[in-house]
Amino acid sequence: MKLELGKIYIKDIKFDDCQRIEDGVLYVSKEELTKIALSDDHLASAEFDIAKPGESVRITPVKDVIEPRVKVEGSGGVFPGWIAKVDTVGSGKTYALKGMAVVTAGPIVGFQEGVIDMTGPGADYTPFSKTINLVMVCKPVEGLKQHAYEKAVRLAGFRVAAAVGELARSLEPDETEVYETCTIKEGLEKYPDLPRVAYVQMLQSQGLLHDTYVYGVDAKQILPTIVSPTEVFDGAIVSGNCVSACDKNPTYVHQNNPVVEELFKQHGKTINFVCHILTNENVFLADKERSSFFTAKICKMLDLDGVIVSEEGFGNPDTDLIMNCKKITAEGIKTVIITDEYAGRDGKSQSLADAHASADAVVTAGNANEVVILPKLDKLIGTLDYINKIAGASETTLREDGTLEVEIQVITGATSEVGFGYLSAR
Amino acid sequence: MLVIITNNPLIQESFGSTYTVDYEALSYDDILIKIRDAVHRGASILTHPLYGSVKPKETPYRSVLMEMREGPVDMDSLLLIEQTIASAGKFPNKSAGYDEATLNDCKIIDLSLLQGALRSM
Amino acid sequence: MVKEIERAGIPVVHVCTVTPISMTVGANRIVPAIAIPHPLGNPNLDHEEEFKLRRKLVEKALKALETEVDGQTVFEG
Amino acid sequence: MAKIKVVHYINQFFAQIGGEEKADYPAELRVGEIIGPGTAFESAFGDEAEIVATIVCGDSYFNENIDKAKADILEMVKSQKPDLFIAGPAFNAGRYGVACGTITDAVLNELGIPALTGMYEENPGVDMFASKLYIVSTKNSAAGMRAAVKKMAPLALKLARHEKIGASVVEGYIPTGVRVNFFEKERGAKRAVDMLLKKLSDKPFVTEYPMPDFDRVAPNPAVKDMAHAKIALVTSGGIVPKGNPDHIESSSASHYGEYCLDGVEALSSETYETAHGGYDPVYANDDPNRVLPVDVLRQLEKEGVIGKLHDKYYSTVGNGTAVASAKAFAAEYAQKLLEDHVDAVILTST
Repeated sequence: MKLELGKIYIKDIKFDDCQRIEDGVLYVSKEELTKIALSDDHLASAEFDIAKPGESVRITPVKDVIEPRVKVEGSGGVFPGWIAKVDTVGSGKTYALKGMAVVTAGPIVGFQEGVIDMTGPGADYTPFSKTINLVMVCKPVEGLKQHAYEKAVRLAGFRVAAAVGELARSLEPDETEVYETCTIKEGLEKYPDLPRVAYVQMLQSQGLLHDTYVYGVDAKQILPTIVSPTEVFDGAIVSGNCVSACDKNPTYVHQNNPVVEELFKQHGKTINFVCHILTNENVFLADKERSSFFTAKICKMLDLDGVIVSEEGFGNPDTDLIMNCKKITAEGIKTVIITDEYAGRDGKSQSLADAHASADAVVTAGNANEVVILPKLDKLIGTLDYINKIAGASETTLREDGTLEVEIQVITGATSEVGFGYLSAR
Repeated sequence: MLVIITNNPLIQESFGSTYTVDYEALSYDDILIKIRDAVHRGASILTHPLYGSVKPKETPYRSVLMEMREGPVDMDSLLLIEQTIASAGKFPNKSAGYDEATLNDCKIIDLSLLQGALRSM
Repeated sequence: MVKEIERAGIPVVHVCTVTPISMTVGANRIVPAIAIPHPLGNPNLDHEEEFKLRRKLVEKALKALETEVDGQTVFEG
Repeated sequence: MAKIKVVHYINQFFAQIGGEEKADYPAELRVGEIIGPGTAFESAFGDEAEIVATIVCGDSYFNENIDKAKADILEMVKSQKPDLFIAGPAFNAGRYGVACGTITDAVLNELGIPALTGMYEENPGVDMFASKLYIVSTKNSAAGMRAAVKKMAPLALKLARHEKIGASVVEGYIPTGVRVNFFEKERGAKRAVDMLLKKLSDKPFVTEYPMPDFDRVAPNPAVKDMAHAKIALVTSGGIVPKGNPDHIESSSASHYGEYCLDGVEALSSETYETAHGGYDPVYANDDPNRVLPVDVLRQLEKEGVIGKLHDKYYSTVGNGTAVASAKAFAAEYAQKLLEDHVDAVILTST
């Protein structure tokens, strides 16, 4: 499969009645966007705002972050199974609006985390302090159940991102990157001497607010499967995950999966990037066993020499991670795993909930329990309700001078377990 | 015998007719200890007690499906519950200040996560 | 713990209920015990019976200490 | 701002007194002198700090008179009221490393003065002190002096100023087991791919999170003569005298208890209990012999099956049933058992 990814750099976002992209400036109409967001009658209101890097702005609680993209050539469309009908994506031509993101915010449940600071120490921890953010805060109609509310906001985010992406359809990209994968046989013929490598991505799939979707299918219902690594660039995987702000993968991170990107950089040079394997993280222990056996079997059947396994979320996924690592290694395949740590505020506790000697090559995205003080910022998009609520109930406090003492786990993307960020620990 | 050990009253309401539900109004820590003691007597854990990425004690509720047995210790279950208790120890209790609505959110998420697991049985 | 004693040059037998854990922590001579809350006892027996049971286990532990082993060995039955 | 006052500790060799033949040189305080590696530190400090005194002590002297040497040196340090204490670096010199670790630990924990040492990663002092101290990682010989001082001096100044200490890879110290965050130059995904490429080509790579210890120790030879053997009891099941006099914690205890069994024929619920929080304590409290079988061993002792039950037992509390933790203090009481000529140990776990 061959995908050309055209990048259009967005330098600024402005509100304007006439929606367009001109000289790198995105003009969007609040009225138009509101109409698109509220086409779902579960939502009562949608407010739009813009947050730029360096501004004294805090966005919280963040639900999802999405990069606007548009499919200009090839089968299918962006977000298959949601916005576009189900058709195989990952080939042809796609344009992405770089340097910006659509951020959906607002509390789905009362204890939701997810902080993006556009300046100050908090900004160092989140990748989304570097993007110009078009923020959408939705409110549900009265009496809407949590499940329906989560879905309504999730889909509103995709609709808005797709509509914004559509504005780029007739533009010339500033830069184009070409990604090409081969079939099994082609790969063997083309790169007979290169090690065969795949990426095993574990998807959070436990239930309400913990779900990930593949072509519209709830990942807890899949058996491990393979996709072309180019498919994620068109939004084949989307996030329905609202908790574990620091180490969940927002849709943006799926669209820009850094492991896929880095493996492509080596593809044809030092490795043959064979495919992208998707597996899940279910609650039922028998599911964990089954999924890890399937994953190891797929790795074996593809005659892989090496894999990178990435985790998503806290706690029980450590069990899946270690099972995957152990079983894949047992097939004689070299394995590197990416995780983050919960080593306690003092850094002294056992970091993972599980361990095995086969996990001898670990990349860590840092200790999520580390405490930071976030300064008071001038403007708030969303609500501080959650943080206020827990004030006094724990050491995590909204302090008298308006600063916040929080563990970095509340910061969106702080300890990305697909290695999106630079944070680590020793 | 399959038993759901829980401190979430909603589980009793929703699953009480189809499963044996052992509900007790215990704290997060105490419900884990109850599970641990059952494992020490020979019970097996069928659903991961650290389910959900809502951090320990950010929700007060835990519900775990178990196969109740007396006899030799199931090693996997033992490791699982001990790792869970160790992990929970790293987190401060945040849920003490929650209002009714938030507690209700916690109950519903807990229910949803268990439902997801039971569906695949 | 068991490894540090062994490392110091003293033979050690690990009387432990969950033998796989004992394997994981690196014990070389392992004797399976009764149950986690009462490794060398059984509250369902009367005092005399329970003492006998305990004595049997300790004798088995001593036997293990008197046995040369190559690597990790569980002394069953 | 006033200069930071530093006291520097070195051995007889680096003080240019002599080699092994002078290793019995007793501890000596030289006020106002800067000796050997001290000059390298002095120039690295610039205007920030100055060495006000150097303490010289022979390695054999220190290790053979450890209590006295430690006490004397602490007095010497105290007399100078320094803001900072530096020992070594000891490179791969074993006894020097142990001396540097011991005295740095004492200055830090008993005097409360910021303290730092440096040594090669395989120096036995590292095993003993890495979890308690900042030990800068050095080369294995004095040829690495310049590089060592270059890392030690800035870290020492940070410690003296009570600044936040970064991760081990950033500051150059040997990992202490405490996890510290820092920002890498490459993102995580790139680091993972780089690590995989190394692993695929069988090149050395360094994991960013070492798994807990999975090493193995070979079994010791069997006990030949049980009838004359001294057997000791050790437990991770937390059996302690009633009231838990040493306050052993209920999980992952940070210390152990040493208790006398002299004249104890059997444990009873009146005099012993469990401090372990990892299992239902009812059965152990009811009859502590169920965890620590003193009653049976006394009987076997009388019958001559074993020579003697050691008159001390050691007790601690593991993390749940995982007795892997507690490595450091297990090594400590293992030494005591050795000194007391114990022939074999029965370790009971719950």
